[in-house]
Amino acid sequence: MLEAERDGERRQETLLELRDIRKSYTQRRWPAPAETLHAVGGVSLDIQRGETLGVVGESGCGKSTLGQMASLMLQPSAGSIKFKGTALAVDRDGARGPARSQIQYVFQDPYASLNPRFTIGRLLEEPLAIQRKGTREERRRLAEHMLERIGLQASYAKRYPHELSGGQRQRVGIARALMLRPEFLVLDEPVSALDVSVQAQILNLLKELQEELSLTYLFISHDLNVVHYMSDRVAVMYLGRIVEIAEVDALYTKPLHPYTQALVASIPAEPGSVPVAAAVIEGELPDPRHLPQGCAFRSRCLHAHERCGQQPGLVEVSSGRQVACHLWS
Amino acid sequence: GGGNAGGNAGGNGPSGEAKSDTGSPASPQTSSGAAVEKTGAKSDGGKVTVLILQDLDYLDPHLAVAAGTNEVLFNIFEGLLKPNEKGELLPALAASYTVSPDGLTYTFKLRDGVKFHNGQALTSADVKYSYSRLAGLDTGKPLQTSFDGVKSVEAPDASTVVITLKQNNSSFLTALTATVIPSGYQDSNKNPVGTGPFKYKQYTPGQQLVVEKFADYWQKGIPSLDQVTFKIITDSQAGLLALKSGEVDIYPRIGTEQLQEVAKDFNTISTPQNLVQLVTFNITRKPFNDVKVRQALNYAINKKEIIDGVALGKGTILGSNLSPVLAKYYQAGLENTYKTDLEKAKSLLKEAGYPDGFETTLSVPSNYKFHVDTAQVVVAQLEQIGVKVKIEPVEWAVWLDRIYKGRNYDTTIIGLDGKLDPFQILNKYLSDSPNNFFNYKNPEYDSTLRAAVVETDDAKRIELYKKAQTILTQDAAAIYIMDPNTNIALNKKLAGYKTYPLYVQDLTSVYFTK
Amino acid sequence: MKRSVNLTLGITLVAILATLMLLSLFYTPYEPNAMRIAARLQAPGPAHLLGTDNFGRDVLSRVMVGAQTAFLVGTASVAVGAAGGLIVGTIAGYAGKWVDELLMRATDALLAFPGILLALLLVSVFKPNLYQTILAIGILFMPSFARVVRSGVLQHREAEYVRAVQGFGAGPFNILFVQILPNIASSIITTAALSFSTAILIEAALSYLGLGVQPPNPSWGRMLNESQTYLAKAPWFTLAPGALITITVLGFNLLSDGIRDARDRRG
Amino acid sequence: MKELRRPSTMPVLEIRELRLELQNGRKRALPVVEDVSLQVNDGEIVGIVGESGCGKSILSLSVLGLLPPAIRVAGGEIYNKAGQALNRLGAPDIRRIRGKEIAMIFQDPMSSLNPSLTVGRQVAEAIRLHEGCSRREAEERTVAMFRKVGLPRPESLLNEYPHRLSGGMRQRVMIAMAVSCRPQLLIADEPTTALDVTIQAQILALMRKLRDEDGTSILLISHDLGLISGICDRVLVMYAGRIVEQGPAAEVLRRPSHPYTSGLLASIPLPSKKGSKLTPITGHVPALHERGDGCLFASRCDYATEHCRREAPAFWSAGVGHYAACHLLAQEEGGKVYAGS
Amino acid sequence: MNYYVRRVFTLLLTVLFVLLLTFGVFRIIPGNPALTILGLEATEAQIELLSAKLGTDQPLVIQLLDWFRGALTLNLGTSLRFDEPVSSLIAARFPVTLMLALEAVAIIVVVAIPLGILAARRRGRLPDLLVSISTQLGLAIPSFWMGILLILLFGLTLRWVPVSSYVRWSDSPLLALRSTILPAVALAIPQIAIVVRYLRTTMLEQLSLEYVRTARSKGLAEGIVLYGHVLRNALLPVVTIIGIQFGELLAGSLVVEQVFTMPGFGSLLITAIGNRDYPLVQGLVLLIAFFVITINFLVDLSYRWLDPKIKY
Ligand SMILES: Nc1ncnc2c1ncn2[C@@H]1O[C@H](COP(=O)(O)OP(=O)(O)OP(=O)(O)O)[C@@H](O)[C@H]1O
Ligand SMILES: Nc1ncnc2c1ncn2[C@@H]1O[C@H](COP(=O)(O)OP(=O)(O)OP(=O)(O)O)[C@@H](O)[C@H]1O
Ligand SMILES: [Mg+2]
Ligand SMILES: [Mg+2]
Repeated sequence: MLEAERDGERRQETLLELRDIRKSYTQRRWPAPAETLHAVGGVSLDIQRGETLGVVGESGCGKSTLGQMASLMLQPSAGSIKFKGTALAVDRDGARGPARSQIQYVFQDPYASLNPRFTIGRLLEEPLAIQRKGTREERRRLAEHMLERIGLQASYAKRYPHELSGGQRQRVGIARALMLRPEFLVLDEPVSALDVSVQAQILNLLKELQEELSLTYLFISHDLNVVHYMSDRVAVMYLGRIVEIAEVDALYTKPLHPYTQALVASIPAEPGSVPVAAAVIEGELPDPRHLPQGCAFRSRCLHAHERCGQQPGLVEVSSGRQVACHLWS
Repeated sequence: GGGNAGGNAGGNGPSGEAKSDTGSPASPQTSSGAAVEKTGAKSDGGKVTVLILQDLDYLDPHLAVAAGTNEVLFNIFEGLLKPNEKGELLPALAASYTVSPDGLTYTFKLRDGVKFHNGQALTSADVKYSYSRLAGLDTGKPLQTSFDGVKSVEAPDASTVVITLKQNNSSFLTALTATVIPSGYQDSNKNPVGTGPFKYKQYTPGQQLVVEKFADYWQKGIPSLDQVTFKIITDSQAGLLALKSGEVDIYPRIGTEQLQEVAKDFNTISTPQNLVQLVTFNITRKPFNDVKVRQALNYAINKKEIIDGVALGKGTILGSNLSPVLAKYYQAGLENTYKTDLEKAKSLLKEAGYPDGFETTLSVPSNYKFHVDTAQVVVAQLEQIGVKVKIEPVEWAVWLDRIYKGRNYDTTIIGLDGKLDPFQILNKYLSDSPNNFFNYKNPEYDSTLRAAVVETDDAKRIELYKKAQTILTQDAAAIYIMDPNTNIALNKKLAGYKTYPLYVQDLTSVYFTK
Repeated sequence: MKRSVNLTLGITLVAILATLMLLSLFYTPYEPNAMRIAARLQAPGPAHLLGTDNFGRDVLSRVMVGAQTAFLVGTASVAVGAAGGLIVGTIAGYAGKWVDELLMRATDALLAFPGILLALLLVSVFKPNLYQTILAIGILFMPSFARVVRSGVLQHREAEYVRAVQGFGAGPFNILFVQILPNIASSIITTAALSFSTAILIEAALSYLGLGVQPPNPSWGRMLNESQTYLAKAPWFTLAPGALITITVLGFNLLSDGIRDARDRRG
Repeated sequence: MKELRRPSTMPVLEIRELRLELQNGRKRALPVVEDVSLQVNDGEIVGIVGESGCGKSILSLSVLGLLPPAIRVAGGEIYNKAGQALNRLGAPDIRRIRGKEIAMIFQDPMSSLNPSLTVGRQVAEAIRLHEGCSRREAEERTVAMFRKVGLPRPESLLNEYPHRLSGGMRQRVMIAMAVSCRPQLLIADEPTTALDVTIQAQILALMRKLRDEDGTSILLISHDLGLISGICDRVLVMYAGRIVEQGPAAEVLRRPSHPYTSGLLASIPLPSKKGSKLTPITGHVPALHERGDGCLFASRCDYATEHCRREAPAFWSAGVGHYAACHLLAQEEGGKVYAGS
Repeated sequence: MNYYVRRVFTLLLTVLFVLLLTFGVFRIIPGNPALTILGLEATEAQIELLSAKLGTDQPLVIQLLDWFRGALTLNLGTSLRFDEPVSSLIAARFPVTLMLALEAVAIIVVVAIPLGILAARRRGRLPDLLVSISTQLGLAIPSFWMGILLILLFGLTLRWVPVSSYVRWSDSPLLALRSTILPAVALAIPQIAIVVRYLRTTMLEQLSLEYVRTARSKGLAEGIVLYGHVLRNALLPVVTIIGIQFGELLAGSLVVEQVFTMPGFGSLLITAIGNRDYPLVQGLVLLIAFFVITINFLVDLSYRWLDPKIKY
């Protein structure tokens, strides 16, 4: 439906289609009743070819879970995923088939995601080896080529992850994700662990790569500035659900959902501008296992109302803009 | 003998020889005992702790089978007869006895004034009860093998007992050392009551048995000691330490090595003990079914070296299954039959068809260091004639079950404890004996031994027994190694200790010197 | 600083022992089982550097060959334990669910039972000889290896670097053997080195109790047991195997510590 | 005895030409912090920004003598308000200052609290130690502190263990603990880095409230320039163990005078830069052993000259109370050398 | 709850497993209890008679069921060898071992904790080195050999303590202590080494954590930081180790009791195994399993009590 209404000069093509996907974790503490945690509850998203869709939200709201499901690494509890119009099946160990190599995931912590016992070269060749692509020699050449592309000398192929700086490791992480020539990358907080100067280098690199390889990004971050800088559209998550989704500028200049408003208000001021206002929302995220009935944001919302006892649906309020809040329905 | 008989053989096995030739049980004071070199003035009373190597199995003397139990109960109980230090049977509870000419009827006159520890006087009813129980006359299942030839036990009057046998059996007398308990007494296992010089005081399983002097003992003036504690210490090293630290006064069956170590500070005794240590063959198995092989192995063994190696020279070389301790029946000279001769051994092997030797397994009860040590020397010696022997240590329980009863083995080493009567020693070789774990079969041997046991003429009987020994040697039924000495270390203050050709500890004659 | 001392010392001790053991395969001053009763219990001297035992056997030759037994018992039982533990651990860790539950309860059960006691029971089941002893000790080690492997597998299975290769479509074989195992190898090796010394201690204790390796094959535990009788008279007889056990255990403990330290430092 | 006092008692903290060295085995000692001078005045919030590893935490730890064993003060002085040289005080004396006069909070509220003691006890402990009051009284004051830092249901919180609290609550507990004895100076080492944006804003607001209501001076350490700009009066920019620029926050951020500060600002993906490329500083911060003579930023600086590589720059004035250590300033302004405060 | 249910389940499984093991094991291996009791001179009749009396002539399953039926009603049967209820034999022997183990635990706690703290505080210095050397040795020397050396030194050379006369605690606590101190020490030494090493590591681990810096920044004295804050956390895992050790101590006493000839359950067990005294072996095994498990359980409880992070 989202696709249908979009007006645009360039032809839109939906690359990835998530329909009402959910992920819940059940803990059995027998004989106490089982507790279910809905890490992601009913998210539908369409990701267009060539765009960058930003995802923001507080820690624990399900960004990574969503990202992993979108990158076929995690089996959703419910819902369907279509890639280029084809429905995909994901099992416990992730998906198989051609989509596997076309969708890649980049981890936040580049150190933890690189096997400490492998050299950078081997790490880069690994995806090809697993997919049985190319000869050993071809793989090696490809890896070296990729190293240079991300701004590291070929000699780095012989080093180990612990010999690299954080920024360099993240470059390797990205390079490895690109080895299988994917079309779609899920970037899960790729710059959160880095200093601003290095962060800027990586952001530049990501932009360049996107252009060059016509990549589509799902860009996850809790840094609103970074998301703003990178994204075409932004989805705001709160406790497992998307509460607002909009074109990036619209979202930052005129946030609609009270939570989005709070987020935007807490962005540190630009240097030289007026200092931050007092905290906009009180309290903290409720325990995800014991969510309030209805709208999850109810407990912290200034506009909370009786109707909020019912879960608001995500509705389109203007072109390309959806909000899940009773204020807007 | 129980498991321990075989086991503690060697440095510590049954019996010994009394050097003194005085000493009926009735005159213990005069016995100097083998132990006593210098006799200080006697001082009555006192408490003594004796080390014993294993726990007791039963306090009930009729149920007790373990030699280690009987050696202790010897102090509490008595039978109609009682052996002296030479193994001669002397009247004890019986004042006198007669045997009918056909050897079937034994008539005993009981001694007057004998009391049980509970104060009750001894009557013929007690003897009848006790011996009937042992013979299983009510149950049909004898409690002791030596009583299975008993037809009846009668008590015609209060001081007379008449025992009738089914068959003439010259070895029956030794059975009469079996203990007498009060008639109808059922509580023997909890609170044993006997007529012996010491009475039961207290028993703590795994730790100790305490007995105290029985004031009303029928022999006046003995025992000298007030109390004796039999302390159970199963580890020889710990035993040694206990001895050195003074926690035990008497350490019987102490290892030879240890004996030497303590010789300076303690009185020591070392005497043959009427035990036969031997390597047996499973004679029905190849190649042991060939007498030449058995003889070859005999020739290969250097018994002197074994005695030197494992018993520090304290042992007597044997040639057959009888210890020279039983001098009366001992066939001297057999020990020279197979003088070590490797060439002869090799040529015999070759004749038997094993020019390059063969491989076999020597099973050894693993918890008996003496046998394990012996096995190591035997293996080394046999290797010289090309016989490769693998030592297989087996638990005692396994040895009994698989080897002794099951007869499932190649060769084994064991110590067979001696009895007072040669028949009871030699009967294992009878082809139909349930205990013939050698699988030895020789009709001539069978008839010789059977003739011996019914022979009433002493001289003839002795000849028959000697012949039986010779047959065993010539058949090389086993490799008879030695009768290892038994060693005792005693506190220097103690005197009067007597050794027996039996597995007993007699504390009756022991006393403190001033 | 101190850490590398552990490793260096451990490696040195183990290397010395290994050399002694290897040397004994080709050369010993005397034939280790050759008896010379006449020369029994001789004090250390030029002829017998470590003296002789109660059969006049050369103690040095016997402890040298004893090193073979020690290394055999150690290596083989660790191999048995590690192999079993590896199988059980990977299955439990990878399969999860009830398979894991079942296997882990079983290993818990084994672990809940004190080591020597279990070894004692196991040795009584089998016969008391070298191979059965090895088997018994090996079984004893299985649970601890299984645990190490399982927790390693569990821990690393969820690790990002494993999730990452899963993202490239890696199958279970690749994940287990190419990715995870090399990463838990050092904890397996640590456990192995520690188990090695435990094996030697258990073998010694079993031999002390009269179970264990059969004579006349020299084993340090057995020699210690045999030397008991001659403690006062021939202390060298007890000191040689005792010291060797101590040194070996020390060496492998240090090695184990050293490896662990090295790993910690890197992590 | 050496005279430790200093006549003037103006700033609550003054650091003079501090040099901290890392003693690594038998190797040559490496400077971690070099030639750092700063002061924090009464009621002032001073920020220190700089990239990871530039020595911010080590510098802050040195104030209360909490340096890790490998690092020691190799030169310079640290004075408190009373003019005592903190770096020379004996253990008992410095302990009287810790928590009482100068308090600290740390980056990670998860691991900075003892997991096995109730938060109530951990706060009350400090109060009892420094104020010598009874257990009850300390408890009451703890409850009051909890209320003050905005913790919900403070009474029942006393008996909670840290792991039962959320990150934001824990950081509030840390703050309550730190300010419970009304310290003159609160040193906060990245107090919000581990927290969510909305919580971050709450914590910063709380810190400002403390300053406004109690007059507590705050030394706030962060790597986030944006965050610093919002709350600090003055800001110091650190690079590789040295202060390279300092001045009023607004001034430094609007008109950065050191190429490093400009570079940092250029790296931030501010909304205004959307669509254009960021212009980050190239290369990376030199590690301790890579630091040579001259300006440490020279290797990453677009304007670096031979002079920069040879000689470490002194501070040059770049405005009122605004200084930067860069040779460029000398060329531009020909101003006079400024050597510390 | 779930946790405890699982725990208890594990325990039961463990006990069952161990019992089946011993039961099976002892009936597979050769060795007839009646024969073992009766020895070389036994007649077939005697053996049969005794087997019938002992019940060892019954089919295996029947024996097993009988035993379990008894065990459920806390009736562990009668020792084949001693003809006494297993429970009373155990009652006579077990206190000896238990006291020995408790004494060893006491020694471990008293010696190891200060040493562990010392080593951690003086990390890399002389005390640390000395502690490290002695713990390494403590781990490497076989405990029975250690026992023998101790006897040689204290029992024979110095004559400070008796070497093999066990005195019961009920008779004279003081003498009992004297007579059990050496075995307890021999038993404790390797375990002390383990605890010291472990405690040192956990102390160092804890000392490097940030809360320590927080505590110091409050102005707390070093002693309070160490004992009030760090030790508590560092001891947590050590408690588990000590719990596990208790089982090892019970097992270790098997050998040490042999060296010091103490009438504990260790020697009883070895005799019982040798005698194929199934009911006794099983009773003892059950007892050990029960103890080990209970101790582990208690340790777990205390762990949960000490560590606020674990609830339920
Ligand atoms: N394997 C799992 N088992 C149980 N709960 C899980 C699991 N993985 C995630 N969760 C829970 O799901 C929720 C969402 O987690 P997720 O990692 O997706 O959040 P996030 O938005 O990425 O947070 P962050 O910003 O901290 O990375 C959290 O409450 C988390 O605790
Ligand atoms: N305990 C220590 N031992 C050795 N070196 C240390 C230690 N602590 C810090 N350092 C070194 O001191 C330098 C400064 O570290 P510091 O922690 O002060 O940096 P920082 O500016 O706080 O960085 P971050 O933003 O990552 O917290 C770093 O190079 C670091 O490697
Ligand atoms: Mg995440
Ligand atoms: Mg820091």
